Amino acid sequence: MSFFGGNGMQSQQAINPQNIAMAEQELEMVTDLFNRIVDSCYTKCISKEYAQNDLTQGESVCIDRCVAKFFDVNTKVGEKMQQMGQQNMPK
Amino acid sequence: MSFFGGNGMQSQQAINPQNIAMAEQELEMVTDLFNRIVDSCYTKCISKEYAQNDLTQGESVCIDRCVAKFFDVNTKVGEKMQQMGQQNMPK
Amino acid sequence: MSFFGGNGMQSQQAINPQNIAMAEQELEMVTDLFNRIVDSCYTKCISKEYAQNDLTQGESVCIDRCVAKFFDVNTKVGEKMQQMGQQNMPK
Amino acid sequence: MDFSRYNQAEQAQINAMIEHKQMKDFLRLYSNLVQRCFDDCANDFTTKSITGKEEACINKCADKFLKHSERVGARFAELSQQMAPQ
Amino acid sequence: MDFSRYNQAEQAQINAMIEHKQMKDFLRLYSNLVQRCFDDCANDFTTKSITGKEEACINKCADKFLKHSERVGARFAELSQQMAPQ
Amino acid sequence: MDFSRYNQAEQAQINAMIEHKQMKDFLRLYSNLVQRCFDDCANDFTTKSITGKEEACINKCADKFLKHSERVGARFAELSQQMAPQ
Repeated sequence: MSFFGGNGMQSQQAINPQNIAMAEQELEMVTDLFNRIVDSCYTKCISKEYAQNDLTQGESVCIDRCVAKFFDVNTKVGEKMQQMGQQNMPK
Repeated sequence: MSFFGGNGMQSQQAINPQNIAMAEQELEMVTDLFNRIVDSCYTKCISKEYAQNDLTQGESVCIDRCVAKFFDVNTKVGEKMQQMGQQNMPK
Repeated sequence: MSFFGGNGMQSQQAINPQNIAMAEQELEMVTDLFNRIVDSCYTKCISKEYAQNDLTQGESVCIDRCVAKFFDVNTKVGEKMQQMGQQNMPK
Repeated sequence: MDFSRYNQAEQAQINAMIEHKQMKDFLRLYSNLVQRCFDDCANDFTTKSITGKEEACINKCADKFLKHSERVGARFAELSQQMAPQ
Repeated sequence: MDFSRYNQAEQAQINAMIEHKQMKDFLRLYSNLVQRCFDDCANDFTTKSITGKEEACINKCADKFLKHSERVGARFAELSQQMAPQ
Repeated sequence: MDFSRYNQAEQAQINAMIEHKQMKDFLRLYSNLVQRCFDDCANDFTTKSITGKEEACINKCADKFLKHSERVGARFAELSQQMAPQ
């Protein structure tokens, strides 16, 4: 949809498709990370008994720590993989 | 592939890309719903012992009810979310 | 990105979009198969105690057999479905 | 799904999209079936070819999975139709 | 995410992309919620309509899931901001 | 996969596609690894930083996961080659 209806300001600037692709990948990664955290922390923290509509105090605290830990693990694994600089995919 | 080889009738009508995008999203949602029902109802209804090639009477009845219930839940949750009209995504 | 910056050789040959679509689908299927094997064989073969950094002898042998079996099952199911030639999707 | 509100050119493009999607869905169904039947049936890793027992299990699993998908598809179509006028 | 290094034309296109993605993410959240609450709450297949007990469970599950997603989103935003300058 | 039946212009486009896909697959492998090792190793939510025990577990899990993927990749390549002429 962004191909149609540009305004005057836009028409004076060139769009570099590589910048758009990079932004798309960044967006994709952030969304994927968010979705995985939602999944994992729901499984770790939320009681399946569904006794009330609100998060309990324990669940809330667990979520906060769970998100922080997931970020931590994400960073640590990223550092580790950068060290190794290896690739493990089928060609 | 639909960009190539239009016939005479088509060339007289304008294609509104927003209509195509809407149809695509509708298709996506219906397929996603179907796939999720296949997964959930398989887990709920099919015995993992695999004693014969056909669905048992019990499995068949379970599938019918399971699909109906999933539709029900889908509708109820949709109504609930419309009431709340809230959005829970990272910006 | 392949739309930009063609060289002389390319400009003399026509690109058939159907060939590209077929190659894309083949690539998609191979990657999907690989990812599913990684997932299933990790669950079947890797001990969750994480006692050391290397794969044990037992884990390595299990992975080799698991990949071979998955290929086997993939082929057998493919033959079976070709025999039946049936389709099970919502229209 | 009812796309009759769109013009013919749009409907032609939507139909091409649906066809493409059906192919993808069929492949997804197939690889789902393979993974599920493998996970449920392959449990003996002392051999690298599937055993007779595993093969029998996979055959039944594949048949059940397809019949299950078919039945879900039939109910799904009925219920979608019922909800359409709302 | 900081896209200020891009020019205005690029940012306009990126914003359109973000908007489109938010719509898709919302639909994904919705169908995840439905499946999870169905899986956790629907266990009685002697009837084809949901029972009162199941409906109560689904209501609580849906509320918890949304509040959970919201809380994760808030923490996620904070932590992303903290990491940005690094 | 053998794309030699396509012309050079098509092959160039297919190669660009493969390169793009490899990048995506690498990111997918990475985020799968993070989630799996988190799920298997992080179990103590009395603290918000990972404990020494959890970190050791994650290190071993990450190593195993990568070696596992590498080994699956090697077997996968061999078996794909064997099946190609059929």
